[in-house]
Amino acid sequence: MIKENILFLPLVIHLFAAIIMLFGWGKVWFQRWFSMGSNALAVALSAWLFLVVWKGGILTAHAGGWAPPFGITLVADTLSVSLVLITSIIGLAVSIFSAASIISQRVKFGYFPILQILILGLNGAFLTGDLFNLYVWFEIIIISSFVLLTIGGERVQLEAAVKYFTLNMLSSIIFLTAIAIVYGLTGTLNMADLALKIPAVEQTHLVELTAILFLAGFGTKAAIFPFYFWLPSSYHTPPDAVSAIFGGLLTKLGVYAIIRVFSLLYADSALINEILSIAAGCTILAGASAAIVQNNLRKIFSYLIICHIGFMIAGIAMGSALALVGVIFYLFHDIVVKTNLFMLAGLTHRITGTSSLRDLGGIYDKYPLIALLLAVPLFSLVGVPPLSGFWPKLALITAGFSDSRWIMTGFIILGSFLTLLAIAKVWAEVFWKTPPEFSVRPNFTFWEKFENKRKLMYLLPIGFLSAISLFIGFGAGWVQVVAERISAELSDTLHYVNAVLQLPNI
Amino acid sequence: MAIAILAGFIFALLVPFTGKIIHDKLQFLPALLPLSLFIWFSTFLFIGLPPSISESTEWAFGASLSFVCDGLSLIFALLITGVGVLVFAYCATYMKKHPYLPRFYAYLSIFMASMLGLVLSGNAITLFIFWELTSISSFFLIGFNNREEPSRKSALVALAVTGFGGLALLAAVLIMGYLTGTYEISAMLQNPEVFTDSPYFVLILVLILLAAFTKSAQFPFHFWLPGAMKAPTPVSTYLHSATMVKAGIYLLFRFSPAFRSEALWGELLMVIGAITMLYGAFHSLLRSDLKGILAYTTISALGTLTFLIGIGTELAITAALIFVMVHALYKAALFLVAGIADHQTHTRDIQLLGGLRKVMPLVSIIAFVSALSGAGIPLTFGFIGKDLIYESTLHSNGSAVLLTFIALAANVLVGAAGFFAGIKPFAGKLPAALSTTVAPVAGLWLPPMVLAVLSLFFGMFPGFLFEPLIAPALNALGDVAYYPQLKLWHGFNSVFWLSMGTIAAATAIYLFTKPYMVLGHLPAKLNFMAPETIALRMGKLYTDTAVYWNKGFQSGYLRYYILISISTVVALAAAVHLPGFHWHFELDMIRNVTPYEWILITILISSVFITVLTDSRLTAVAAMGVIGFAICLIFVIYGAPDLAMTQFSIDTLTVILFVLVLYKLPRYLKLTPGASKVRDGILSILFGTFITGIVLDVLSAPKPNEVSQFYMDNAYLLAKGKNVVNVILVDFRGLDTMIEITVLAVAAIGVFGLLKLRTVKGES
Amino acid sequence: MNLLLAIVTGLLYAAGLYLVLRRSLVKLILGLILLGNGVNLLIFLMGRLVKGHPPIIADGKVIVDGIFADPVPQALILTAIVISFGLQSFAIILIQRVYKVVKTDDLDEINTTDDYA
Amino acid sequence: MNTIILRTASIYLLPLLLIFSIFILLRGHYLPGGGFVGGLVASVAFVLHALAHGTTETRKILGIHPGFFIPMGLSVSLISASLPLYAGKALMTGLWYPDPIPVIGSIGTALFFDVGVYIVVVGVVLTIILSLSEASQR
Amino acid sequence: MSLHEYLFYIIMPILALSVLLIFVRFVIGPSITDRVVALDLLIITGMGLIAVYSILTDQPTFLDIAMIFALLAFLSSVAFSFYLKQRRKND
Amino acid sequence: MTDIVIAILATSGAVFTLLAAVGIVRMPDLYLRISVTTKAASLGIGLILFCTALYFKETSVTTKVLAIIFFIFLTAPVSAHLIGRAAYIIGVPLWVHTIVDHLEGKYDKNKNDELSSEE
Amino acid sequence: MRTWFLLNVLLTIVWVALTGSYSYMNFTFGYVIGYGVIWILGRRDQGKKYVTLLPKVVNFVFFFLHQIVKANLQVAFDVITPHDYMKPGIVRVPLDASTDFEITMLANFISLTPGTLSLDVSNDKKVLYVHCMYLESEAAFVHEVKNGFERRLLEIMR
Ligand code: NA
Ligand code: NA
Repeated sequence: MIKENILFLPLVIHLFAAIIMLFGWGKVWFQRWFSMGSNALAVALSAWLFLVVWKGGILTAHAGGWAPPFGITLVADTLSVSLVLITSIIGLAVSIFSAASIISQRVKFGYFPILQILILGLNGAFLTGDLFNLYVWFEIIIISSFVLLTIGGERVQLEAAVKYFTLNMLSSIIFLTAIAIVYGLTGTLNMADLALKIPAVEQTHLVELTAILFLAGFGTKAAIFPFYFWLPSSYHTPPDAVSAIFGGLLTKLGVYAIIRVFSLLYADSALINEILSIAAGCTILAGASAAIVQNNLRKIFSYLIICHIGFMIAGIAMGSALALVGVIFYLFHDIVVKTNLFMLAGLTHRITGTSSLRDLGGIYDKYPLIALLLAVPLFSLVGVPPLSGFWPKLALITAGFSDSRWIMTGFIILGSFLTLLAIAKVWAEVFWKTPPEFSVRPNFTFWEKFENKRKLMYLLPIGFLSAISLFIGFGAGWVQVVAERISAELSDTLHYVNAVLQLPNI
Repeated sequence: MAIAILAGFIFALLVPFTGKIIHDKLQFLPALLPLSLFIWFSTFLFIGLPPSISESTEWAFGASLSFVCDGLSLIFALLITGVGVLVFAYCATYMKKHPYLPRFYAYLSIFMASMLGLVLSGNAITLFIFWELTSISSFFLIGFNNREEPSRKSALVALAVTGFGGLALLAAVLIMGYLTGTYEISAMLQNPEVFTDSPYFVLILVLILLAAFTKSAQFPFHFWLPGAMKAPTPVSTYLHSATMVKAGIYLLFRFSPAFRSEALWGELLMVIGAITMLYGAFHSLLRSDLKGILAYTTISALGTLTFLIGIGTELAITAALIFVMVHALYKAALFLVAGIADHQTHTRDIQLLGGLRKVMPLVSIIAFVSALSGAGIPLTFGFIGKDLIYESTLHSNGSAVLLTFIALAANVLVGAAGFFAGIKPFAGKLPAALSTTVAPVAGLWLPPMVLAVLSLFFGMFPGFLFEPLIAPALNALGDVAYYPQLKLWHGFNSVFWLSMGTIAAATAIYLFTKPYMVLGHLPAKLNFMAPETIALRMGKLYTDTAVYWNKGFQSGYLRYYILISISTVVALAAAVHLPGFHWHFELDMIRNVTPYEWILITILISSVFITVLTDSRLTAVAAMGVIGFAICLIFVIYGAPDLAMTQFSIDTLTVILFVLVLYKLPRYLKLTPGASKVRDGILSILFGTFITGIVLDVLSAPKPNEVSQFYMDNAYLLAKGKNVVNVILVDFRGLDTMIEITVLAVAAIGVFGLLKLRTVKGES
Repeated sequence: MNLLLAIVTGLLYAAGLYLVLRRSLVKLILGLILLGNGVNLLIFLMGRLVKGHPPIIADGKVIVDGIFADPVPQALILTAIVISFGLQSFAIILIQRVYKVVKTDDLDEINTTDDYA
Repeated sequence: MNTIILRTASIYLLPLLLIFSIFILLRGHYLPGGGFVGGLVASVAFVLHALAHGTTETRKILGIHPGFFIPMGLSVSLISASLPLYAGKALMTGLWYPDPIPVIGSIGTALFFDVGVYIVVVGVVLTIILSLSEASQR
Repeated sequence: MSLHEYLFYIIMPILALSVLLIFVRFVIGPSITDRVVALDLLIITGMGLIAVYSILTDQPTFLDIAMIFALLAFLSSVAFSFYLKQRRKND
Repeated sequence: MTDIVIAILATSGAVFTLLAAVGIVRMPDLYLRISVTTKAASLGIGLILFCTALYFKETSVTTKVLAIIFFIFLTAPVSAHLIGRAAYIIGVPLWVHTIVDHLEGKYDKNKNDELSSEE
Repeated sequence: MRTWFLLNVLLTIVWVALTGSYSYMNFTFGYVIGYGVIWILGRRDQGKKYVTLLPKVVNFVFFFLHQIVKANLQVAFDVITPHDYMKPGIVRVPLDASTDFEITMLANFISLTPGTLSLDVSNDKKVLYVHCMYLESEAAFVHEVKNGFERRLLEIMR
């Protein structure tokens, strides 16, 4: 097998897994174990791919064997493979968590195959070098997330799905409109090719227009202001494992798309940076403020997602190398931590039978070790130094000062402060407080009733991701090296273009 | 040195797993940790500070694990570990029965390690990291009695204030790092002109002061400290009196060499310090809760320290350094004594306490000594401190009289408060309620005893301190010119009379007034303008606004979400598009349109209107069918047979789905009021017009055909197909199709689940 | 014809948006479908109109001579149509379920998930 | 539906449409058509049958659950897409039998890919519509 | 006048006019069944248009679309009538 | 020669179609509209399709045309029947001048899909 | 009968394969030849019915075309003239056709003829309800249907 074909593996593995699980329709145990197994394999393959790219530089593969820009090219630069690796890790964690927490009825209706397909979509979106193909990956992510969101068909899920679906469809339509216009102007869809052709387009106002449309399209996925409304109205409704993978990865995909498309197609557009700055400020403020006043654990986390997306957008708007390092670092940290937080919410829900801050409590007294475990993601999120959230913020704030982006930096600091308050409140309410009493729920299996194996499967992924968070925090130097390389790659558009179009390096 | 810091963290990780042992057999084991550290740091006193105690490991983003132990650090390190030993030992008895003792030790040792890290850090970012860790461990310790609402609230308030300050410190550090290009503190401060001359100087200054003031409970950020007294008494002793609150003071010390030259620095510190010390002192007299009194006197003392650093002369700095130690010794002792009183009598109200000297004479002596030290009675360490304070105020350039007066006033009040806290519970008669009180075990009174003894010892032999401690610290701060004489007796100079006056006035207040009874109601009365109230009210205002804003934006009404999103897109896009858009109508544009095309377009447009305007859902669906049909014919006319087929099949299937679903749904209702119809209509028309404009604009531009030409040329030769569209679908862009069918598969599974899956209610 | 189709495209977008802004779930879906049609037409137009020359290689030939309709937008639309079909069919079933569970198709009453819990 | 006219007609329509669908599928590489439209026509045939005779009858004719077609089709497509990987080529690279045959054109992986598409479409449409009409009969 | 011109100038307009007339019925209704019938007829007439257009452009391949049209027109009629009765049942 | 045949066939086809179109607009009730349109249009379109077969003179085209015509003639009456029947069931009114209605009251009120048996 | 038809088709295929020409004319020619062979071989026994079928089918086709054209013209006249000559009504036609296939064929042919529309068949398949556009008398119409379409159809099919 030729080396480039490694690139296909993170995709093919998940699709094959999904298909095989579809053949095993309804076989709950098979699906659980097979899913975990294939996710574990995917982690190994992604790690392999990461190492190959880390050593050998940008790797491209051409589906169908057609030279770019004629076929669909998959491009693995460091950013892509890092995200694929993280996605695989998250996938494994969520798979294990799902095996423990998703009831067999849902498993019988295709939960795991769709989870695999969602991960497939994410990997595909991270790897593709083709604009329209990106759209297609986006769609598969939408549909699978949509199905995961509604699976079980409870009232809140359905209501949430209506909003989720509509706003995401609108964003898809805007995205597609933008792709069409870009095609109408350049006649090509390959992003590397576009990087060469877009600057040559004479109607710059149309080019800027497409930038705005892309921004709106990706901005909705990323949940930036004022396109984020779907997120807080839906993320708290599906099963916790689903919230976990949504919260960790879906919005980050939007951020990835913004980084990718804007660094290649619209590098250094002052207008876009201006818009992004304003959006970032508003996003941070909106997310953080709402997080402070919410009373549902998962809603708080949902709004915090928005707030922290604002951090990343702020970094993108700054655009300096250091800011990008911060953004990338934040991206890595945030994916791990947010996933973990929603699993945490799942665990607390399992223990107490509720997600409302008013009724939650007592975990610190009753399950101190669990509380200790859960403290890791919570305080990583806050960015308590030297945990993982601290470093990227450090980079972002430094970058903000170096570029004299005072207001935006102020917003980042403010956002951090409000995050701190929100999480401290969560800690006090969920962990410290003595709950009124653990709610009584028929048909609900409380944590105490679980056998140890199932408890372990709940705790294992949380511990796993906490360990990764700790690694990101204490091994920040290593992550910094990766992020710096990514930042350098992103700034060097020509290098990317040459690698994809296989032009001789100048 | 890194190991010294790490030891605390490692201990914290291990201690929760020790189980019962820590409660009985090995109860004094934890104290060995600070003890060994204290001994280690003490060796520096004798072998001197080797110049090369600086270790550096790069971490990330300019943070490095570099630790420097200079004189200033050493004073604090000794305080931290020294008081640490006593507090740990005290806890072994005081908290013996507490079920959470292991985690208590864990927090405490994390705190100690962080605090050590803070004072030893040679790198500004590392300093910040430890700074934050002290705040966090303080949060956990204040909220240690986690089941009590006030504890949790106080913990939150403390974290909010110190966290806020922490971020200010971060910002300050980062700006300074950016300006100087390094985060190594020594290098950073080497050329202070770099930032004192920069336009950001005031900003940096303000940020640093914010950090220091919040941490060290300066007015108006002081209010978290009395709340922090919800923590167990050893914690109050250690964190909120002796060490953590001095982190801000440490910071001021650390940065003062760089900023001292700027007048603003000194002025701000003096003003805030003065206000804080008076405010704290006055308030301390109004409290009857032992810990409350001690908290406010601590605030006052912290104000004094700030005030002294603000004066900034070598003498003042020396005074501040000494006073750090003085305060640590007597205040820690008083706190521990208060703890004993609480522990033995279960009350801390001085109005209820009295006559305890009969039950615990030893403790009463300790308290007495400490209170005297606090008031600055000669022969106690406090006298040395007071002495130096008056000397610095008197020798300050500028308004020496005013400063001295302020210091005097504060000292009088604090001294009296010290008496109320240290003497009142032991004096007088033993109230009946306390008749069953028994003497504390040695584990409780030994630690304060050590402190009291030290207060006396240093009071009598202050000279011991200078060579090994004060001189290196002054050295570290760049002050070498003037060594004040540390001695007990200076003669009957003005300083002496001031000290005497202080003592006399304080004694008078203690003997002849009961301000906590007379004026005890004042704090409650003035609560509305207390900084805490204002801060909380601002917080409330903010959360109310947030709720309002959140309800406005996240209203739950989907159409507003859409309205906001799309309006934004249209507005932004129009803003960039319109300036470059020029278009004019030519008849040629429609001259070649054939009649059947006209008819098609007519049908298409009318059907769109029918879909929008009809009252019948089924008509709308049928009209959608017509739209699909017309579009399909357009595709046929313009050479897209595959599209026509697919579009039409899909349209029909969609119609069928609709039809199968529709009869379960209610009929259309007239729901929307006219005004919003107009609004939506206008937005929609704008949106549509805008799209039309874009399309025409793009169509007027040339389009490169390289890619399509490649497909046309190679579809057969390379991909063996003649229907180029199909070849693109299954070959050139086959990946798209692979995903597309996966999308379909997922949709089908989803539909199947929606229709068939019913979860048990309640389970999720 | 460019002009007319551009207007039609705009009209489809406008009508789609207008319907999406109504309160009825059914109208919501209809609006999304209209928007989808609008996008398809827009993509089609972006390939530039060519009348009567489908991109099919005639019998006995190996390449297409002369002018031809751009096949790329056609392929893109095909993919997009199919994908939106998947999504739409799911959405259609969804509204049925929503109605069954929530007992209304008024979108204004479907907002419990944004309540303060 | 309870009308023998439709029922009888649909019995004859079913094989006719299936043949037509396969025709559309196979010639897609040369002329308009292909797996997707072919699959749609095939599913329309079954849908008609289901509307006329009820879903139970149609399921009997299908023999297996229509959902089962989905993984079948997906695996046909995916296998023909990934076969080139074993041949050391990129995913989805066309592998062709050298000589073209009439009507269909060349035989190659792309054709099998399209067959997979066909099967998936049949599975998807039938799953959706049959489940829906079953649900609505309840 | 060549055959192409005849078809283009005479037949196409007649068919297009028919389409328009049928559409008029679609618009005026009044019952939903009228619209369904009109839609059905519209599609059938569309097949005629396509057939003529395939002669005009010399593209027999368009006839496949006509086939699909016929098939789907039938399907939608069946579905609509199914719906109409179901609705009645559930009223 | 073929051209003339094609022209004639096309003309008659177009005329029949137009007739159907006029008919659907003019006829007073739904049943009459169905009666008029379905067959006229089927015939007209059949004729036009036949033109294409004649024009292209290719086996494949001819087969296809025959298949389509066969299909139309198979399905048109069925759908006419279905819609007419559905219309009757849901109560679409007959023209006021309708002289006789033997179906009246034959549909079971409860199971309106069922036409009651004769016995 | 099916056997005989299949035999005929088989013979046609053999003929086409032998001649190697795949044109429509050749198929038709092959069918005619095969038909002739069957006529020769089987005219005395069961084959007889099959052999006599073709003329009947041809007969029916012409009858049907005649009906269609006649009715179309009638309808056309009505449509283009302003006055309405219609006398519509729904008539109950008792059926001799008994199998589903027969009934369906009959109903469809009736529907295909302009001016008449099969509305429904009773549940016991004994009655066909036909909507008729020009209803002079019910009996005449029923007779016309039964003797026209039904008889001819059943002749072929039975
Ligand atoms: Na954070
Ligand atoms: Na195709």
